[in-house]
Amino acid sequence: MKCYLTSCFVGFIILDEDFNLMDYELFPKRDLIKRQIEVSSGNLTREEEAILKRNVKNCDSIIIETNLNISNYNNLKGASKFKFETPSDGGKFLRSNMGLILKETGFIDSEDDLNQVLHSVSLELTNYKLKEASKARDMFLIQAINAIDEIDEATGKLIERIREWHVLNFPELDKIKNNEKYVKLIAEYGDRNTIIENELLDEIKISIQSTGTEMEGPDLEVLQGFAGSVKSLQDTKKSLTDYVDQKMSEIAPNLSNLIGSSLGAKLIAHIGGIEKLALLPSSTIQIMGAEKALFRHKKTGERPPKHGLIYQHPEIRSARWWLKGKIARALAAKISIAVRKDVYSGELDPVLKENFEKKLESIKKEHPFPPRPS
Amino acid sequence: MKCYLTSCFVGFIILDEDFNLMDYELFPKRDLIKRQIEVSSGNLTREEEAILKRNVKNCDSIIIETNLNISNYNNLKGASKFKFETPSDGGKFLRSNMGLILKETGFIDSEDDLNQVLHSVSLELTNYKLKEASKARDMFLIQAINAIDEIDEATGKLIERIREWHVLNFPELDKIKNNEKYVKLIAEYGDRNTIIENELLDEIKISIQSTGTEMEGPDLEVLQGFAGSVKSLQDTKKSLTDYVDQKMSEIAPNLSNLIGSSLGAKLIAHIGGIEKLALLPSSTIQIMGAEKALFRHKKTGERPPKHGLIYQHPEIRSARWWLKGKIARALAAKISIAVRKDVYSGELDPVLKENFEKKLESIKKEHPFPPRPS
Amino acid sequence: MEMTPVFNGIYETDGHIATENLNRGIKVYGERLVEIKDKEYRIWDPRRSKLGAAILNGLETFPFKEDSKVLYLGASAGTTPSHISDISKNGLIYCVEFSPRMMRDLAEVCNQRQNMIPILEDATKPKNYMNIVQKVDIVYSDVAQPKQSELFMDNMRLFLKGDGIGILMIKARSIDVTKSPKKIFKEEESKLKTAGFRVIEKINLEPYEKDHMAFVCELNF
Amino acid sequence: MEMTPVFNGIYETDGHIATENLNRGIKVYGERLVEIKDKEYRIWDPRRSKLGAAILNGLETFPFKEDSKVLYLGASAGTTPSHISDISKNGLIYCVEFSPRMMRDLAEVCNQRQNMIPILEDATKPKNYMNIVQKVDIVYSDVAQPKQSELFMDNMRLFLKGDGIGILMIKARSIDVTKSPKKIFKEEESKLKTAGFRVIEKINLEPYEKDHMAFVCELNF
Repeated sequence: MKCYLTSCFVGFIILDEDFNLMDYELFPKRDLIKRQIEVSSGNLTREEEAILKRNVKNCDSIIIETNLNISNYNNLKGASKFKFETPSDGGKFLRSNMGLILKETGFIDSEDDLNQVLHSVSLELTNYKLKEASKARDMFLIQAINAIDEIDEATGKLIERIREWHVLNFPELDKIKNNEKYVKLIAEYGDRNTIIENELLDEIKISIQSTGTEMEGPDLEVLQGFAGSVKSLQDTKKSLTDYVDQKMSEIAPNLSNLIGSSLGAKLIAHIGGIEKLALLPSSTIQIMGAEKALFRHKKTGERPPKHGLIYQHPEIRSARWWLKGKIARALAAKISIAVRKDVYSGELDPVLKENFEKKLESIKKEHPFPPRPS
Repeated sequence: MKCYLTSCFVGFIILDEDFNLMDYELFPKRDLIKRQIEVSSGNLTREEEAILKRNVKNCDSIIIETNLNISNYNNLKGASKFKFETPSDGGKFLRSNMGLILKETGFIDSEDDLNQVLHSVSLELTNYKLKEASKARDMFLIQAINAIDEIDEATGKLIERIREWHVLNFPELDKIKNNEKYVKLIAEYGDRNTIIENELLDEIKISIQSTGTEMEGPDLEVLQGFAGSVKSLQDTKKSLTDYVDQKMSEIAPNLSNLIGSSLGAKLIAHIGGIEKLALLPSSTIQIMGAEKALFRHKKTGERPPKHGLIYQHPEIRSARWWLKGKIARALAAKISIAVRKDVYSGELDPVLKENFEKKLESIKKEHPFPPRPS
Repeated sequence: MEMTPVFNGIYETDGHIATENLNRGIKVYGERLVEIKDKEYRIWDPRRSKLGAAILNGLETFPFKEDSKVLYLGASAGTTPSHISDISKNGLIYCVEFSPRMMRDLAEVCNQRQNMIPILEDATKPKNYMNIVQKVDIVYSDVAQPKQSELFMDNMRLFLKGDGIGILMIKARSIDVTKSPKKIFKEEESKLKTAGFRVIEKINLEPYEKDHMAFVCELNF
Repeated sequence: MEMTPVFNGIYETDGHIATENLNRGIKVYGERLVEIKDKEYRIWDPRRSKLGAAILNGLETFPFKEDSKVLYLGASAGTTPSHISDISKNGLIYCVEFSPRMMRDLAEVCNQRQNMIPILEDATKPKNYMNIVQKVDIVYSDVAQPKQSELFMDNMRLFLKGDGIGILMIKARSIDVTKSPKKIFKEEESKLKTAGFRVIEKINLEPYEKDHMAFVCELNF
């Protein structure tokens, strides 16, 4: 006798040739969501193993409908009886008569209950997946913002090498301090004559005669190839920056609006996710990134840090010294609100930034002069 | 009256309209080569300034034939009388009658001497330039070998970031430990499904279902672009390695044959040029790169270092501990000979390596056991 | 003002169409709410919903009944599904959407409507939701991607009842920007025919949507 | 064995050509030395020297005299220049070569031959050696690069005497690998004509060199 093993969200069902319910193995009700995820991760569940084990002796062949990789079944007892068909006639029958069968298994009391069960299970599963997706979204953002810093560091060092090398050929070009422009000229044109022919280098006011050594053939090609790959890293940095902007405007529109997407992303990266950031008190946000100084403060009584990562905000960096701490505290408070808005509503509220600007004005107005030494 | 200022390798000549020799200013004979180089670097020589100063009052206009940038002449007295023509009729006359004119200036006694003078000046100038070129060649080599190290370091860090990032999508791929293969897979295919479809990843024996998060669209594109530019750096490293091999086989065939082009190039880079390396005693070569340890030895009486950079040679690295010092000494001696051969003859002498191998054998044979503690 | 029934569950007034709001007082996508004779209606915006556009452009086949089961591919933020939810109030609308961004809004709508089932999955991989979707009366597809016809057919094969109806909204520019829409519609139609589906009706969605065509089809026995 | 004069300074024996060695007992590029009647000859290998190949292929214009001044562009390691040095023994051969690698060998040859002048410069920038090169009777060019005709003409304009002769060895593949050599030769010839030079003779260098052509030309007044 052949039979069908099929499944739906409540567990596994075995139907005989005439689609009568032969056996079933339901997921524990409290583990319904967990099991859906297990199945969709490509794993055999214990329920499927159990029902197969129980029924394999009674059947000549079992037609298995599954979305798993078939190799999962190879090591089970009686594997030689398994056939795989997706969709199978048994599966089709189940999907045409889901209410009836689930009632037979006792999972629901009446066919009318099916819709309600489907609704609540789907919603719960979707919410779980959304949470995972937003964790992943945070993770991508964090990787990207960290990558930008690392690319910056790597290209910085490699460009120094390119400068030291190319200066042999064209010392005058070193006057171009903009690294991107410098690398682009070498990557695109290579030796000094071609650079001079192709670009009007007003910046360096150069005569055709340079004091550098001739560089050509393989000598030039390797250096030019080197510059080309550094240029490609610089381009990657640009696209990562755009990516961070885009992701931040999705994940954290208020935080981005308040302090810019790059600094916002750094705060998120530092703590490991926007939801974690939303749980922090603003006093912690204020000194995030200055953990070492905080530690010293606690241990040795040194002055506590006034600002950590948020020091990168131009309003703090450029503030007069006696205002830095006050502005940092005000900004941290607004950041805290912005992040919570981002996590709990997700809508941009421009008022937040305006409020910070007003606060800034009033701080500056109230403290025009440094405090007297006490 | 107009006149022509032209020049040849002996100095500057002024001819009148009828190409009669009016004036000349010769380079000092001992500075002939130096002046050629000055001129070809695009600099005005004192002789040219002097002859112009002397003649500008006597001429209505001076037709200057020069390969310098015209701006060099702007600040000279009487610059308004200068016209520039290259070649000029005066120059043509000089080049048609060089022997005659040089005899008139007294630079040569007879026209027949010209060939001999040309010959010796050209040879000397060429030898000077060749020397400069080989210095430049050393410099290119040094830049390349340093760049390889720096690219290695940079890609190492960036690949760590790529792994940490891509693991979100495809944790199983992290089992591929070969960085080049890993980066290539991501750069070419990107997400896990495409990688699996395109490559039979026997190494990781993966099921189609992975435990990673879906990654697609911009999330995937930035990471793939990032991997692409790191791959381009890896490719650059390969071409730099080939370049170093090539350069070393030209500059230092014996050194390369003895210890490999990479280690050889590191020695040259460390001291700043192959000619400098050729001047070092072998005891210095032995500990090159261990300068700090040597300094400690001298200052504190710590044990002197047994080997520096040459420790990277597999015969030393893999030697038993009581042989390392002896092998290092023997190798340093052979390196010293190899480098001198490279600098002074430039021909490959395979005997050198054979001798080192024999020496190695005999060291091993003579010291099969560690020395007894004394 | 009066509401005239057009189809089962769809009303017309003053040139607008509307459905009776299942969820009184609650808007889904900023649509207008109108109260007439103790009933609340949601005005169906044809510029926001391709099904709305097709109805206004004279769609004749309208398979949605009060208890229909529907598989809706590309449910987006739930605009059109919510109207279907009004119509098939005792039925079930499986709403498949792959973008978490869209799903966040869609899940909210589903939360308020018992007959809407959210499925955060890729419509090109119907086997991934085989364990929750039943056989349905209608497969409705509005997924803007190159293989839109193929995924529509895959889903029909897996989930459509023998006497069910498929509705496919084709966006020409998603398939190939370089070809003329006319040519694309022809090609997609012939794909459907070759695969054993009969096209009952075709509705151009101009002026509400440019280069869009609604195909209504059924299994060809 | 006997040596029959072919041109001034060139001898023929047994199907080979040769020049009388200016530097007795010394080989330049591994060529065979032959002693006949108290004189030593160097056998000229047409596979190593394009001028040798052109002579064997029937070159008629042979401008090299005992006291010729020659500007030789692309002197390489000195193979061909050394034979010219044998012929124009009381003349002068300016040997321009830009590769330090080649120049190392060339300078060695020049060191042993008083009439060969090494110039480590780029032949595309003739002004850079204007202060050492005199007006010459022959400009000979064998530089394998795309602008080979242009640099040849630039040098002729600057250094060739009014009644001088130019010899240009064209390597088609260096100019454009995608075009047929025939077409390239035609194009290069018309460049010479347009620029005011008259082509006196053309010699294909097969079988010694593939896709090479020797052009002999003079100023066209």
